[in-house]
Amino acid sequence: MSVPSAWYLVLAAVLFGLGATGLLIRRNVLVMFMCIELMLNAVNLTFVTFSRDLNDIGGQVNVFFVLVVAAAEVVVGLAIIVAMFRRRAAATADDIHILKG
Amino acid sequence: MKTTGLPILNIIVFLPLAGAIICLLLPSASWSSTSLRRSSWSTGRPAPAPGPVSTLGPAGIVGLVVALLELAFVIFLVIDYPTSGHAAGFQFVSRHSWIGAFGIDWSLGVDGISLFLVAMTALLFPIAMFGPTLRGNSRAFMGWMLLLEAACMGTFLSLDLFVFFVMFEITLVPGYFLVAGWGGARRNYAAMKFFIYTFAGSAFLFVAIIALVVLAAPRNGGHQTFDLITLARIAGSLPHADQVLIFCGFAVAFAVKIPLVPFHSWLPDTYTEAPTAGSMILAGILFKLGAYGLLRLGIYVVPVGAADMAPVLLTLAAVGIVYGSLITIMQKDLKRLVAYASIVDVAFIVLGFFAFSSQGVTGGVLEMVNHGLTTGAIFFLVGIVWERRGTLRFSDLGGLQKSMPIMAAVFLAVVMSAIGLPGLNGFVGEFLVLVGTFATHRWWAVVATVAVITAAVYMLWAYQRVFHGPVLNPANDAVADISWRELAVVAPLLVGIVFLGVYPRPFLERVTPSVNYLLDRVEQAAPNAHVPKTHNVTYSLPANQDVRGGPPGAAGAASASGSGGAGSGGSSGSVPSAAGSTPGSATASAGGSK
Amino acid sequence: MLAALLADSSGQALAHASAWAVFAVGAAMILTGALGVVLLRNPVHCALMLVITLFGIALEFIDQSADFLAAVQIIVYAGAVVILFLFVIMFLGVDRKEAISAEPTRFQRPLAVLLGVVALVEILALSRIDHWSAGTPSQSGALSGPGSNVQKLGQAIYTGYLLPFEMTAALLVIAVVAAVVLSRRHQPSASEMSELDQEELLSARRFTPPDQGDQS
Amino acid sequence: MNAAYLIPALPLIGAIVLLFGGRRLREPLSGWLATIMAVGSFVATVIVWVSLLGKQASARSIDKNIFTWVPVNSLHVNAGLQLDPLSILWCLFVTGVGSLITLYSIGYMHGDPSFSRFFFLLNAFVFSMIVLVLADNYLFSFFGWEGVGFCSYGLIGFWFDRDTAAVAAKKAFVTNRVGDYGFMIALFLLFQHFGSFNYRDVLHSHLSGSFATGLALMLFLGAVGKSAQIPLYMWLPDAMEGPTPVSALIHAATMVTAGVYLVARSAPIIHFSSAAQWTISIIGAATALLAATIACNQNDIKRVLAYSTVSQLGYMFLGEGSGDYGAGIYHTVMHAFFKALLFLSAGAVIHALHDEQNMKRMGNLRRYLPITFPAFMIGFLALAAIPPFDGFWSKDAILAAAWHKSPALWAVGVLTAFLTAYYMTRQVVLVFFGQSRWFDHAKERGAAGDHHVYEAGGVPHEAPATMTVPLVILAAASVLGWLLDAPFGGLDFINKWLAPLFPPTVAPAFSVATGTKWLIGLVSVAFALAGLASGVAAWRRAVDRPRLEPAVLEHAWYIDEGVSRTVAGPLTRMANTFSFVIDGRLVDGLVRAVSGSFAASGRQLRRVQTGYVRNYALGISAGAVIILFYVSLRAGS
Repeated sequence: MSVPSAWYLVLAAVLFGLGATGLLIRRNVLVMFMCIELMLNAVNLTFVTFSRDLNDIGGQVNVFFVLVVAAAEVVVGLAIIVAMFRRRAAATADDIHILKG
Repeated sequence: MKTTGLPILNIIVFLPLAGAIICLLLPSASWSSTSLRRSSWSTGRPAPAPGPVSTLGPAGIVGLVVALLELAFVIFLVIDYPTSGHAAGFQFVSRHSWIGAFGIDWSLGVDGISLFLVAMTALLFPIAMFGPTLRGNSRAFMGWMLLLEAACMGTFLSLDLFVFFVMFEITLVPGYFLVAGWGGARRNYAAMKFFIYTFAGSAFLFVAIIALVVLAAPRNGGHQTFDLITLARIAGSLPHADQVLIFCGFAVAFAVKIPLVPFHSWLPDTYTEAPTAGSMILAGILFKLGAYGLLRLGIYVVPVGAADMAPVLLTLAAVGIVYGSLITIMQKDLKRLVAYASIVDVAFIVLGFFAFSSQGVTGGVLEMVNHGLTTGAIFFLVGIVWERRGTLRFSDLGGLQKSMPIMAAVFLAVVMSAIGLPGLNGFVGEFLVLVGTFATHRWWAVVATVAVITAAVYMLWAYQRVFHGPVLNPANDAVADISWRELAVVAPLLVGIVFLGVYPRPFLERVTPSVNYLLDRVEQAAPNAHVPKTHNVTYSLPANQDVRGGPPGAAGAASASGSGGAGSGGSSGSVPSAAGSTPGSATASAGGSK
Repeated sequence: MLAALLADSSGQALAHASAWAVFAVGAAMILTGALGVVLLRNPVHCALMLVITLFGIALEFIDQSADFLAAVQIIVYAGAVVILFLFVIMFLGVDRKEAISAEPTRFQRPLAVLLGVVALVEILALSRIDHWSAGTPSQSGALSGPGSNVQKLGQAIYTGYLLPFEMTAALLVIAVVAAVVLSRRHQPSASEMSELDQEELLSARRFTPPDQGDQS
Repeated sequence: MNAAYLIPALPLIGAIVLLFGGRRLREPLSGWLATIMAVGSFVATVIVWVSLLGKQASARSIDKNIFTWVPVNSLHVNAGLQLDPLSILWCLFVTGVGSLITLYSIGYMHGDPSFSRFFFLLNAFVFSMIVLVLADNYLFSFFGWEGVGFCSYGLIGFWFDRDTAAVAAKKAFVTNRVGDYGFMIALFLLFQHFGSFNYRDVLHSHLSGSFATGLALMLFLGAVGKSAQIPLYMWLPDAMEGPTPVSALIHAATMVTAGVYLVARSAPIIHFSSAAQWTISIIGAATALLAATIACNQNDIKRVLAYSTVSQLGYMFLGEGSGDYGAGIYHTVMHAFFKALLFLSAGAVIHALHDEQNMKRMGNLRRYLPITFPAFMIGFLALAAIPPFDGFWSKDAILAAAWHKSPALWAVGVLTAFLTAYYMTRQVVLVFFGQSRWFDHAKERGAAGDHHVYEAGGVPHEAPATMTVPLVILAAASVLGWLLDAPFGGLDFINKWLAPLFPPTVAPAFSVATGTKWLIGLVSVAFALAGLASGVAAWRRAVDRPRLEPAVLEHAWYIDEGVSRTVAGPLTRMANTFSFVIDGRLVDGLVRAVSGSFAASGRQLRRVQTGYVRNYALGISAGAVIILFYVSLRAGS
């Protein structure tokens, strides 16, 4: 009837991999956040896919919650970034490493 | 099994704890605590020596009252302890379920072995708390000391492995803070070494206890139990290899605590750096926790393992005696020398225990008490020298007898006790250990007896370098002699030293039944352990030895009439060797009846 | 909804083809956008590419009859989150290009790529295995059946998932408060200051004339 | 017979009173207290002795059990007394000589700041010695044995501010402890074999030869330490650092004879082992000869006497080893008289010359010391074994026994007798005859600021009465004491008295033909006279005769130095290695290596914590990858 769920899952996996790779290679904190959003969306996609596959509304409910959490996370994260940028002009994640052992 | 209406053992454990809590709640003398924190914690520099604090501040009064009350209770316990032949088992047992799900009980009990360790603890603590001049925060000091006392009492009295372990570990905390808070120049290093080393040893103890409990559970109807007596009953049915491994776990943990060569290297640092009171308690009592654990957990619970490993421990002890003696001789600092000398003394304790003869084990128990008294006194006296002179290096001392004659006399008495002069306590313990060891393990005893010579060498050499000789250093010329207060503080220890040396019978009468009971267990569990038959063998003793303790005149008359002709018979054939039924059997049969 | 519409009117084949078409378009948007986010240097461009991805995701949601989620996706993500990103970028003025080639740790980038690839391979390998959907049937309600998607979703959220839902509300409030606190430019009170700062402050006060000190 | 308790109790009470109240009693009250206690003990001993005399010879034993000392199962040791002929004999001369010397000390120690301490130690010593001899078992004897060792330590180091005294005290104690090692091993053997330490149990058993040899040799090792025999004799000459009464009492008359007592007491053990008997007699003879050669060349008046004591103790052991315990004990008693006399006289000389001990700085003192001089001469003649003084008779008995054992031992004994006469003559000539050499040295010392010297006209003065009275009594004893066991006229009191203790089974009677006895006596007298004559000839005129004073003898054959070089040196080095290399570096080093390895691994692992968020993210994703890998493996299978 429609596209087999495996395709969606592969697509989500690729998206997740891209997001993860981006998180690891980018140094701009904002872009790192965006990569996290990519990964969250990949997960959302699998949720919806499984929801359809298993004929269960629960997957979609979870997506809803993920959306909320992602929004909250973005809000707090961006606030942190703003506070951080106030203190020092440097923008990259690598400039902050005082937790070095 | 004797019980009284008064839960006396619980009182003995909880009274110091309550005292510690009260000390904690007292308002702090803020100036002293801040100065202490500033100087010793934040910076590594030595404290600028806050002046001596009057020990009779509010905390001091609480400490004194609690410690003396505790002593009173313990004296009551010792007096109340039954001396008859039935006294081999645990007395005054108090048992309450604590953590029922794991079979953990709060159970306390005392037998002849722990009785005098408790007594010594109760005696030594007030002396250590109020003898040496205290510098620094008295509130914290009293609190830690009382906590330490409670933990030591708990360790000696516990009949539950969990309680034992908890108490055993709790002692480390006050020990650490006493060394780190009131110690010498390298106190932080010493305290850390002490804590980590012994704590690492305790890991083995923990594993051994858990292993024992878990392995014993299926044989106890599936119920886990930490009860000492139950475990001791079950442990015999465990596989042989398991028992040996469990014993090894115990042995390693306690060998570190005791400490047995080669696990001793934390000791000299700790004892040298500890404050006087800390050294007294550490050496006098904390050593004994290990030795007591070896006896109570090692030999009592897993006798098979103990019998299997006895040659190893005997060898370590004999090596420790010789090795420790050699090292002690060359020390250049009085306190360090005394610390090393302790290694030799505790090696004697271990030697006696693992000889598995009643003389050896009894001697070992006596040696534990002896060492507490002697070392407590010696560290106290060393502390006095330190306070007066500010140095303990032999090269700085010498000729002190000129300005402090009474001190020299007291010191000599204690030194002679450490050397093992008959008439003082050291000899009785040492002799019993050696004679007991000789009976079962001859060559170990022959090696260990070398300490008779070496102890004289290092102790007298030290004494000579401190008190004898011309006064070469003008600072030694006008040193204040021991004060009346200090003399009064050390007097109880001296009385104990002399009393146990001259008349150890009250002590031995209470210890021997418990030791016999213990050795019976070893004998039954490990028939190959070469336990000499203590009960059946009664040696030829003349009839007059049955007369004990009575008025001298009566005894004399009895002996004169009973055996007048035996000694000077002249005809060598008259050997009263057949008269064997009477004498030692009164005490010996005590253990047999169990 | 579109897919359902197509399926109703034109039969299986058309519905099939249209579903594939939607999927392909969505996938293309997603991948393009994701690659753009990862590879573009300018954060503003990255944010815009993120929008493309989010639209693609919304398409895939529609393709799987998650209509409400698709709407929320566009409203919340594209409408709020990305705008917030852009707002921050503009607000802070950090829209300069990032020197992607500069790396403090040598192994970071190759390892990251490698890990990404390996992870991808592993996920794909996993997806080739059929055991992954062998869970117990759900309790939260069937997806198919009568009623609209929104209705069913609402029913699930306000009945079975009520407590999590309320907790998300609390979470959002907390996040708002946190954002306010974090981004507020505050004067530290004395108790928050380090010892050094306090001493500086005290010495500064000591040397200011009394009238000025009162004002401060 | 409760006087038995008084024998040890009185000196004990005296010691306790002096220990706690001595500083308040002060001089001379504490001295008199100690003397009274010692005399009281002597009187009590005499009372017991008399009561024993009234009994049958076989029933002469009183047992007193004071209390149970150490009861542990089969080990049951009483603090008990056994008053039998042997112990009472020892007790008599210990308390008797002890009383005299305590009395003498009141004068000798006059003005010493630690007056009371001295008398405390003297009384404690007498108590310990009494316990040693009166105890009814080996362990309680060991109590006294160590007690006398302790008192000896305290008294040798009495003048503790002299380095030499402090070192000598320590040396004495430690050397004694080496002997005690043997004693303790013997105690262990006794317990293991008999289960008892009581003399009456132990001494009436039949023993196998090898066990008896081991036991006897271990006991003898104890005796060797206490009685300063080869190889443990070095402490006794050094012990002369103590005050002279101490040298007289402890290091000549009583304590050093404890070894003789122990061997005599253990005779029923020793007789099972001929090896032990031979060892005892050979060591005795060798010590006698060695010490006599060294004594020939000492310049310190007390060291000569000390080596002489060692030598005479060797005689005693020679006698005991040869099986004639009576002779050994006889000599012990005689020696107690005349050696105490000699030491006290020497003390009077030293006192007169204000602590001058070098014989080369004396001379011509016979004119100044009218009582000391004859007393010393009597002691000299007794020691040199000139008949009819004490030493001759007892030494003659020993030599007869040695002849019976082996002519070689006898020859050594006779040679020693010659040397004894020689070195004692040298001493007498140097001290009392010739020219007054002390005067020059006194002037030197006066010039050096020692104004104390010879204030009274620069002339040595005789000692006060408290010192001379004991001299007179001991001199009388040295002249007449031999009658206690004279070998004729039924005067052999000591032999008869001790007969029950040494029955023929223990000490087989032997008879030396009367003619041989005469011959032995004449030969020894001849040798003694020859020694005397050669001494006079050599030292009448000259003070320094380098050819007769080789350095090797002055340094006591370099044995002390040799021992320090070959034994003490390496031992010290080994101990040093142990304490600072093995213990400090190896044992503690291992501990520190373990802790160091933790610290080092921590330092290395710390570098993982870069502080870069993205590195952590890398770590997280690596973990995720690993988990995924695991899951896919599990799922695939």
